[in-house]
Amino acid sequence: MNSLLLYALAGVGLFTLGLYALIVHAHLLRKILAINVMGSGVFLVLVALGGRTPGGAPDPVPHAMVITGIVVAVSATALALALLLRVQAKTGRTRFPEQGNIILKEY
Amino acid sequence: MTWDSSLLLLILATSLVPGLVIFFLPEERVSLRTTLNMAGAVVKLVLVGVMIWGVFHGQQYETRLPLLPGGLDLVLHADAESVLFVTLSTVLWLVTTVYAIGYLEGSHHRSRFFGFFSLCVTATVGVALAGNLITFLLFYELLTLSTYPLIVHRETEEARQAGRIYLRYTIAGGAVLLVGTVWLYDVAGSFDFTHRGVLAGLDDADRAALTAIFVLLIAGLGVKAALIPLHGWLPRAMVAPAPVSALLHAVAVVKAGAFGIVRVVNDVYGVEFAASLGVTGPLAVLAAATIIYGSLRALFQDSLKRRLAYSTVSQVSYIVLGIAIVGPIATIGGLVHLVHQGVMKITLFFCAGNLAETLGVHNISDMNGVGKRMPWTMAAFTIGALGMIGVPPLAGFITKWYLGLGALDAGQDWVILVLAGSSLLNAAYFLPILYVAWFKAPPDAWPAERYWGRRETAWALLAPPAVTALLTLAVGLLASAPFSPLQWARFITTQEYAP
Amino acid sequence: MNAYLSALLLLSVPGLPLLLAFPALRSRLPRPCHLALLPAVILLAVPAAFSIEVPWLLFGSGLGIDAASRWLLAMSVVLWAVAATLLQAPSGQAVDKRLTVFFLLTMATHLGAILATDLVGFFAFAALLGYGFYGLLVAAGDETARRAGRVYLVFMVVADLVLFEALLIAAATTGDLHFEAAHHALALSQEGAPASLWYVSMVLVGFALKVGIWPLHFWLPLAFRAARPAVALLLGGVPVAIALLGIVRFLPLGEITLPDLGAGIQWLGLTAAIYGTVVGLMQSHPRTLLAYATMVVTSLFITLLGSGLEWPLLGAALQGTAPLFIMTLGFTVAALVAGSMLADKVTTQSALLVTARRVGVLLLALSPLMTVILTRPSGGGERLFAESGLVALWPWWMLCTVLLAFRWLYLLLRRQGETMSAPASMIPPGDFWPILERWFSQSNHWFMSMGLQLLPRWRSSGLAAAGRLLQVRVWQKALDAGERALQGWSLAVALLLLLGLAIALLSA
Amino acid sequence: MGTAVANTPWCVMVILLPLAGALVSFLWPRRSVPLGLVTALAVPACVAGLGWQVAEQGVQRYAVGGWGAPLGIDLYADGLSLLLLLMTALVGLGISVYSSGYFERKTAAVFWPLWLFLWAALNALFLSADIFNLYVTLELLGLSAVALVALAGGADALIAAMRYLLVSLLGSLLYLLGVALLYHSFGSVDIAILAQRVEPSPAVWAAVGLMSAGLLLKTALFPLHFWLPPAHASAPAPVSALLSALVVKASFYILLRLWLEVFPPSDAAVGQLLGVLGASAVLWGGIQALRQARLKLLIAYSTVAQLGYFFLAFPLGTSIAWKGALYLLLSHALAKAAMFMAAGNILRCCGHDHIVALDRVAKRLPLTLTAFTLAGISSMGLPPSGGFTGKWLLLDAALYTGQWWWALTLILGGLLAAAYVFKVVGYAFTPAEVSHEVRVVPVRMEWTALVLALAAVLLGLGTPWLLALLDIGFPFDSGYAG
Repeated sequence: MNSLLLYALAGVGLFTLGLYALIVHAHLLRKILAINVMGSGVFLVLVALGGRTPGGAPDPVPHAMVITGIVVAVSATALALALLLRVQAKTGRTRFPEQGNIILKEY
Repeated sequence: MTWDSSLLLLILATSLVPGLVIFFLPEERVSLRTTLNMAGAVVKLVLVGVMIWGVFHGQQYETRLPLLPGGLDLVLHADAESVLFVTLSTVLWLVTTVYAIGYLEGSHHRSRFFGFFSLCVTATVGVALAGNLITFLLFYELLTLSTYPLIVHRETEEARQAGRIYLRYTIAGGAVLLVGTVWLYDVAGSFDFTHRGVLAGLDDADRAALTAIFVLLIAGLGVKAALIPLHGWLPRAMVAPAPVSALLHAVAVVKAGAFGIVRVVNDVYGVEFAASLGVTGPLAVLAAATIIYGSLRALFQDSLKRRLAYSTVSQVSYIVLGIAIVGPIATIGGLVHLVHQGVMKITLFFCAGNLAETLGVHNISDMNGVGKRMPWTMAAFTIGALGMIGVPPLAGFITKWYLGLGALDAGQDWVILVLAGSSLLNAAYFLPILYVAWFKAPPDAWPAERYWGRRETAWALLAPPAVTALLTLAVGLLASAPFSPLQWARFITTQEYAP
Repeated sequence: MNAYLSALLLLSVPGLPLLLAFPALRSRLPRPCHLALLPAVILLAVPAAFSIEVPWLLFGSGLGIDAASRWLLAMSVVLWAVAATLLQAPSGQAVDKRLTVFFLLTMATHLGAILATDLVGFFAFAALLGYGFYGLLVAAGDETARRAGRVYLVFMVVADLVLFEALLIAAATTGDLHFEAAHHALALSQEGAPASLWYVSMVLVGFALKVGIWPLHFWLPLAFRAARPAVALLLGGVPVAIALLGIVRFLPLGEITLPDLGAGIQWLGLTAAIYGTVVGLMQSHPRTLLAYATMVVTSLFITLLGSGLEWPLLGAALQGTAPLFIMTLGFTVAALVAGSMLADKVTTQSALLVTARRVGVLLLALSPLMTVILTRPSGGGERLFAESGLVALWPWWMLCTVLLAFRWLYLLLRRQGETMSAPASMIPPGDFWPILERWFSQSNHWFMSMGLQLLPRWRSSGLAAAGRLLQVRVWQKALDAGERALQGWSLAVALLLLLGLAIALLSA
Repeated sequence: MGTAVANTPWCVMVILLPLAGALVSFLWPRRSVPLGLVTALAVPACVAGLGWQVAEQGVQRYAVGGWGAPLGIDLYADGLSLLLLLMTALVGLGISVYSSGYFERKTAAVFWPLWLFLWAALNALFLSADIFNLYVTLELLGLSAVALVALAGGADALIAAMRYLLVSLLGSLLYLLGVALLYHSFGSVDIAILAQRVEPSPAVWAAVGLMSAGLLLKTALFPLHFWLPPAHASAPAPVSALLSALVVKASFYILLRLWLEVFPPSDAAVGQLLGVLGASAVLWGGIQALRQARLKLLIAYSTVAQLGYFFLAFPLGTSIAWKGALYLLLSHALAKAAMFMAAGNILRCCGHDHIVALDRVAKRLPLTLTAFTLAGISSMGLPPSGGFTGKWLLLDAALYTGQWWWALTLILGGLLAAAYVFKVVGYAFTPAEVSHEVRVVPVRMEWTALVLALAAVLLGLGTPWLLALLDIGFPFDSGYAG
């Protein structure tokens, strides 16, 4: 049983790693990668926590959820990368502008 | 929708529908706009006449629409008090419309002006006919919104500044009134205006909450009734064109505030219960302070319209004083002043508008010998001014008579001193104007003179002040005639105080 | 005399002059002022005494004529006729349209006041009379007339206010405000309540201001001095007469006894007479002397009134005879003013004016005697009347009035010789009015400067300071910094986790 | 005909129709505008059908594909979801008509598929009965919204879209982690089943914390609102209208569902926390809105402020408070859409949206200014607008439960709203120094803004019927708690 718990903890670990990377790295590509790592972390937790049906076979529902999750993650990443290219084309930089992109009252 | 319940909606519609149509009229359709305005005003007058006849004979007119859960409905109810205010606003709206048509000849944005003008009157009539506090609040806020564009009509920086200050006061007042109303309905459950007040019957309601609610309600209403220190917006709103300041000061906004206070004290709390709560005393003191303060400030204003504005600040508090002195005779005085002040003040503002429009005279210092150039306008102004001072046969005398008598009857002798002081101050700031206008030699040329052939000014500018001056005279002289405002105020008070 | 005819007649007495006051209506009529007096003359012709109720007017007032007011009506018709002729026969320049308007307005209110049968009606007509007479004084007058008018107006406004309070007290004690009913009610309530004492004193002060009795007499000399002849002629018969009538009508004479107040008034009357005589003799201009002469004669009446208050029997008698005295006063002043017109070089030396002068002197000199004769109570109380203050002292009164008469005659003759000298300084010498006026204008000036300069400056500086506080940069910078900080990812996500943790822990 | 209407599966139709419309308009880009409009008209009809069905037969539960609850995905339509579907239909119709005049051909071809797709995701979200399906629809919604924001193509639009995407993904992942924990503890994702099985345990607390944090981030409550103003301000007008009016409300709806039905009844502390955050959102959003120089930013910050109002209902908790919050939500959607459309008109006409230089907009675009003012009146909460009724109900609940400080926040929020609305209206009257060349604005765009604003103002008069609608299957006692 503890091995399942081990995998779940590994999943959560992956999630926190991704979260840390998302905060720290300024480069947009790294942020997108961080999001993917967090996604896979969550999927690992989902699968690990999926219990056994009384007949001994693994419970299929979490697996269905994971597949849907993966599909969503893939499409999200595709959109993110396309956006990244457009941002890089438009602004020539691949980072969020420092002072925040909206200029408040000109003081 | 029987006739009883639809009459009130019709009265509201007679000014709402023309207003909405006028909004979409192109600027150059002057004749259509005038006919719409006049038709709306006349039809409303006829309907109000029918209503007066009905109410006098005990007919019950009521319209009820569901609005909020918990039995809070949109109620329009015609009782004696509301009829008094509706008649005043209808008659004076007809007169002001004629005046506005004449005054705004050839000015910009008239469709927008008359649209909001009609909305403003709809709101005033709504305030008058409101059957419970929530409906009153609804039309009270509509009044704020419809008068803002009228103040900002001239689109100058000064007008915008005045508009902003007006909004700051009235929106804050509206918010305070909202909190008071909600709290009241929480404490006392939903109820309509009833003659000797509803709260008297509630035994379990805690008095501290009711007193706090009273303070909130009076603060919210005090903004529009221009009680000190909430009167700041009134003199600054003088930048608006003359028909607007006439409508604002004599009929719509200021009266809505005063009428609200009358409703709260008489029909929500009941005068006896309010007295037992000990709130009418401070209200009377506040009203008295406003009377004296308004008159004092009026003394030092050189601009004619600002002086009249400060005089309104003090005059409206007569109504509040009349209500705050617990007693039938003082209430008659307060109620009848609702009409008298409207008639007198609108005359003065029309004349001020005439002087500004025809001669370009705005300040009292350059009003020398105006009487010679515009005798009829100045005659109307004199009647209005003498009425304000309280010279016997005119309207002001009747009010001061009943207020004084009511004060004596209720044993509040200090009110007599306040009335005497304010009469002196009224004389001190009105008589110099008459003296300068009639007995000083006119300057060789007026700032911006315009000519209308033989007549002193356009008929549309001259007829309204003449009519309202005659009204001032008639209301005072024929005070005891059957359908006079005084008799109607007595009719209301008998219902209010009947054992 | 059926009801409608009498109602029409009574209403037209004040009504016709009012209607003729509109310029449009009288432009075609030949002599509008005289025409206006027609209904009054017809009323005089009708012998019967009758009155009507006008329920819709003010608070239900009435008009009526009885024996006493008939005398007054006669006097006023004569005076207004003479004044109208003086007005119509201008010395050269065209009649000023506005003067005729005020002339007719004052006439209407004067006649109305005489006929009024209730307190509020009388008060209404008396107040309007004040404003109308102000117009007469000031219309087309020069600077001195305007100044006299201004003083007169101040006195009238204050008087109206005091009388208004008195009326309130009366209305508080009794519903019906007609004269007799009011008198009974006020008398009944007199025992305990201080109200009636307040009422009597306020009525006396109010009408004293209007009559110009000694301590409150300042407008009288100024008015006499500045008014044109036609208006000065009316001075005795119109404002002063109506005020005296008011005192008699308002006070419940004969039904209340106020011994100490009565005595006080009698002393007041005596001092006023002495003061009037002394200052009158010091005058250099005949017209101002007349003012003080009128003051002496009115103080005669005041002492009578004092005794009336002291002994109800005398009061009742006075109620009946007072109109006679007022009539004689009106004629005396009219004659004197007519006589003094001789001093103005502009008017011709017509025989009429000389006789007026002689009659005036005679009436003035004999006025104390005539008063005693006229006001002798017919019923009981002759003995009481004999001992009362006035009768005992009437020889001294005669002395005063005779002195004044001769002084006036001397001034008149002296003046006839040389041309009209420059008018003496506006302030009549010897009077203590200037001190009071200087003090009044000083306080007025300080009050106005306080209002116009000082307060607005304090207010605006206060507002400016508050405005600056709002705009202080630090507020704006703080808000910007806060917003920009929230932009950063690290802070945002940290807050996110913190929030999640908080919700998890709190929901535990 | 009555029976035919009664038993057709409106739930499915409401989702399929916009989806099909999106696909078809994607395949025929040249015909996308008429196709889009037809779909935009059909969807409200379906919603009306569903509404009639719910009103007649009460709560509707439809098992997709015939499978039962534990495994299959159910569609669940009760009063609350119906109200939000109604809101989406009304605002969606307005936005469709507005954007048919706003976009030129090339971008229209891209706009319509994305917009209809978003509409389908919204409808699906409001109808879905299990929390995982909520995750999927939430994700669909996020992606299409990001794409729409990026439609404007400008530098700040793209950056805003990028930030919005990252934030949306972060929120969804947090939410998914919570779902995983809940599924592990109770073996099901269906809301109804979860509602019976849930009992407090450490896993549940963690799930509540994670899911709430994720949803609060996506609803842009006060400290986490940084991504909303740039996204809503730089997007094209109809997009910012649908973002502020609809998309932000979806995550609030999910939080409301979970809070009322799934999460175990926690003590008042969490409610107070959400209330405090809501109140600070109202004040901070209002003050920032007052300080903005550009109109669209002002309206975006006003959204941040108005969102705060909805969270005031959490600490109050009575049914009247929930109804008040939902009423505010509905009238805010209409008013905000009208405001952004008005801003779009002004931008189209004057070429810029600097408030100071609005250059006599009152004369050039009277209808737009009236629309903006009416929408402002509703957001201020002046009678007779829907905002007033919502504010009244919240005030009533606050004073009834004795928590007067929420009442104070409501009043201050109203005053701040009045301040920034009348600041704009004030400048609209006076002429600006430099006057720009004027481009004509299609009448259709002005009229849609006015109609939506009028709907927001007149909503106040229809209170009894809407509140009755809300009572159908309302998750807590429907009695008047006053």
